[in-house]
Amino acid sequence: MSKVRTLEDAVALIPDGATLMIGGFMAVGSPLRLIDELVRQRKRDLTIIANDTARPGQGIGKLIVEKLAARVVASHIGLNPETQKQMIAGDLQVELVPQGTLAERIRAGGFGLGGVLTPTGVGTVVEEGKRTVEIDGRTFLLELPLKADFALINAKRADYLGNLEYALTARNFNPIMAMAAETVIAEAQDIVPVGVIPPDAVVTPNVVVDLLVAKERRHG
Amino acid sequence: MSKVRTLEDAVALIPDGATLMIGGFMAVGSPLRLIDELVRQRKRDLTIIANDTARPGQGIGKLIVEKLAARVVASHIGLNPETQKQMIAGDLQVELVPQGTLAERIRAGGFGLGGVLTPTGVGTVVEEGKRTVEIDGRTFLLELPLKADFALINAKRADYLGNLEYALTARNFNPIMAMAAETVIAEAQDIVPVGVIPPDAVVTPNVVVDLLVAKERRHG
Amino acid sequence: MDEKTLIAKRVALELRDGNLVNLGIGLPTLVARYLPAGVNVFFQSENGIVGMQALPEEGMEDDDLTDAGGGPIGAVPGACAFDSAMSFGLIRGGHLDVTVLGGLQVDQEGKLANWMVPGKMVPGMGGAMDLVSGARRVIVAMQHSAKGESKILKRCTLPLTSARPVSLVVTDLAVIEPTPGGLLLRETAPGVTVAQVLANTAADLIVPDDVPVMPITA
Amino acid sequence: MDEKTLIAKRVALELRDGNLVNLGIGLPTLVARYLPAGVNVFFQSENGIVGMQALPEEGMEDDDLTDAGGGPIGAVPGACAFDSAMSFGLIRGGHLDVTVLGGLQVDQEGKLANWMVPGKMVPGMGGAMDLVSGARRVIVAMQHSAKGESKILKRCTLPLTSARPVSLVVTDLAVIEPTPGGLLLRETAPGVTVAQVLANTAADLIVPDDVPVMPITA
Repeated sequence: MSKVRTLEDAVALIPDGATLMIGGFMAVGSPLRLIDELVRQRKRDLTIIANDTARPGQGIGKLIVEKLAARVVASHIGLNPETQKQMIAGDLQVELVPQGTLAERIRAGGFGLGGVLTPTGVGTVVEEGKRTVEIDGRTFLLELPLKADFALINAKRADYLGNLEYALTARNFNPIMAMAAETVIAEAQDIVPVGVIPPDAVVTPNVVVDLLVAKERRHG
Repeated sequence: MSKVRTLEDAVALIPDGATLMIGGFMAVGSPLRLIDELVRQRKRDLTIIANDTARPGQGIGKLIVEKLAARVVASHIGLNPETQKQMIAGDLQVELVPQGTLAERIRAGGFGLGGVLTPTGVGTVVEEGKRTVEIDGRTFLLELPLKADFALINAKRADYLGNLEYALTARNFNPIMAMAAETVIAEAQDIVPVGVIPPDAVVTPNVVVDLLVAKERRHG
Repeated sequence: MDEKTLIAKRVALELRDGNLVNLGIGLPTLVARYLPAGVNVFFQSENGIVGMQALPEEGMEDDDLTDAGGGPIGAVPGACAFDSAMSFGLIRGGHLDVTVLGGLQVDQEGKLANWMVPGKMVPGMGGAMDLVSGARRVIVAMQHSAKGESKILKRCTLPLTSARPVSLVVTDLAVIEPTPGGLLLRETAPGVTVAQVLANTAADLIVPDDVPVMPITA
Repeated sequence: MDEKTLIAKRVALELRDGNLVNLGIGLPTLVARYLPAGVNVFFQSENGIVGMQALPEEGMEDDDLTDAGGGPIGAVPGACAFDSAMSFGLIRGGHLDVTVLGGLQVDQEGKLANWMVPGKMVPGMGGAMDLVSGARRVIVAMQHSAKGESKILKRCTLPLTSARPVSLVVTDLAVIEPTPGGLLLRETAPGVTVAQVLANTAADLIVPDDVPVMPITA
């Protein structure tokens, strides 16, 4: 049962209105081919869960500029004035989440935990509307898990089974997002035969990856 | 500021009555030299946090047989009849924790989280005496973080700075324990120069490792 | 065919191509031997690997590659290793398709007790509670009775492993599916009558008009 | 020496050999240039690396190795990479010895506001809230005043970054330490009098009899 799909077929599975987790940090480690194909197929009303919205012409920033997102959950939008403009105009709903909390909420979604108890945000506007829990005299915010319909993942290498390996700071949110979505679509810079990536180097196990985007044909 | 210590000096830092996290799963991935040295130096009244107590003559099992432990927090003691015997006799206090909960409690301790919200154990004896939290109509147990005075870690390879790499199923609890203790002491099968372990292969960052046990001299 | 083989063969029919599967120690381990043709699954060992397999032959042991009992195993090409938090993330997070576990008792609501006998056996729950709470499908593989007493009861007398009902119970006599309405008798073992199943079951069973025989051949 | 250099040099004196340090963007980044002799620290970039360093020269960029602003960086031998959950585990779990951050306002209790100006600038908090809540020591490196107004106030008018007080505030005029009793004036900048600091500070300051000058040389 091969997981390999063309870029076009993989993205065609994503309906308008879907909730997407998209890996990357300022576009580094973002699945750039998948993002471009989302734009080409004009998927609309997307909810995007990601660390940031990059810059306007870059990575996730393209989805913002093309007005394909209805909602963004992110820790930082400061380098994309378009995100702020749409937010202030009321065209785009933005939920800002502290970066460490965002990471743990995504992880909780993928790891079957009921939520996250974090000291971050206590006594700030982030606390508004949230439950707090007292533990040993300290106050923690109860932050809820995040899940998505699709996770779009960028890896340095994948093997034919979908085992994924990442490179340096391009790892960032990719491994935790790959655990937290109904359907996980991965694009990889290299695709190698099974066995090439040793077991200890695999960061995302093949069993959570549903689809692998085929490389573009360079010959013929 | 070198982190390297002789086995004897490293273990000498551990006082009687200390709380120790000890990596390993049925002694696989356990720091066997450190355990033997704990026995040799007869450290007493230890609290041991570990997945299991192995078998009587093996790994952590030796600490039990030598009656050096006053308290054990573990998920499984079934293969060490000595643990059960001391527990039933009232000589050893044992807290049994579901394995996934144990892993998350240790991780929460090291990651600065207030606790863990898990569905595991709800409606069982594990729930007794614990708070539950309702989230979206589901019930979760609030399990508290675990921390330790010392974590005793086994790694496949360390570099001179203390970056650690693990092998296959010998990884188990080691990486999360290395985050959750005041002082982290690591023994490694191989110790290699800085730069030999590539950044993406490092599982435990050098900055959390306090001491590295020197290899035994083979020559001279 | 002995009873354990029968149970293992029947459980194996529940596995689907591509499944991630965790087999408990003892009887469940046998299931790996009887995968139907064309069904390739990945076996997880909760001590930190996906892609475990039996050791190919003696002399090939790796001290750093063992199952949850500490015994040496092998690994398939494409196996991957990880820490205990990740291993139970796979289990608790719903990524594990099937777990097959032994059982001491199953009750009328499908709840399982399989981790302790107060005063006698207190081994600890290990990964069992997480497996039963988290796996997509929980299959109990066990003898129908022990020492002449049914292990399928109106109510478990032993401490529960989880408040969540299991998905299927496969015994040497029958296949039983816990449903919201009660325990449904799905199949009988070859040569076993419905009456025999009922006689050996202390819980109420819902018995459909037609109860097929397990599709097991030698 | 310009004001930013002065601040960066003074902050650098707070770092200890072996520290794990996270520098915010802007002014704090300059601190890396002024490490005292014999002090070797590891710099974390919260997007997933310990051991970042400036890019050695142009043409050596790696697309997969950047700082939290997306700019290319280098890495020291012994660097290690990890995911975002681990990166903030290091921060929140107390493994990060020092974070140096810019500030918009600091109040009398030592609380920092540095992530938004309602109606004007809503960039998101990024990692700032976790850094201020989790790092062992939080050092604010900022100009003492902006547009003639003191940034050290009785009470922040901007939304707080954390309810936890910071450890130290280093400005172009002074070093100020938040204590349970209030803001303690620890040092003045070279050529700056205590009176000047007081005149430029909207919060109350505790002024000891002896206030030394920052030990900074050109």
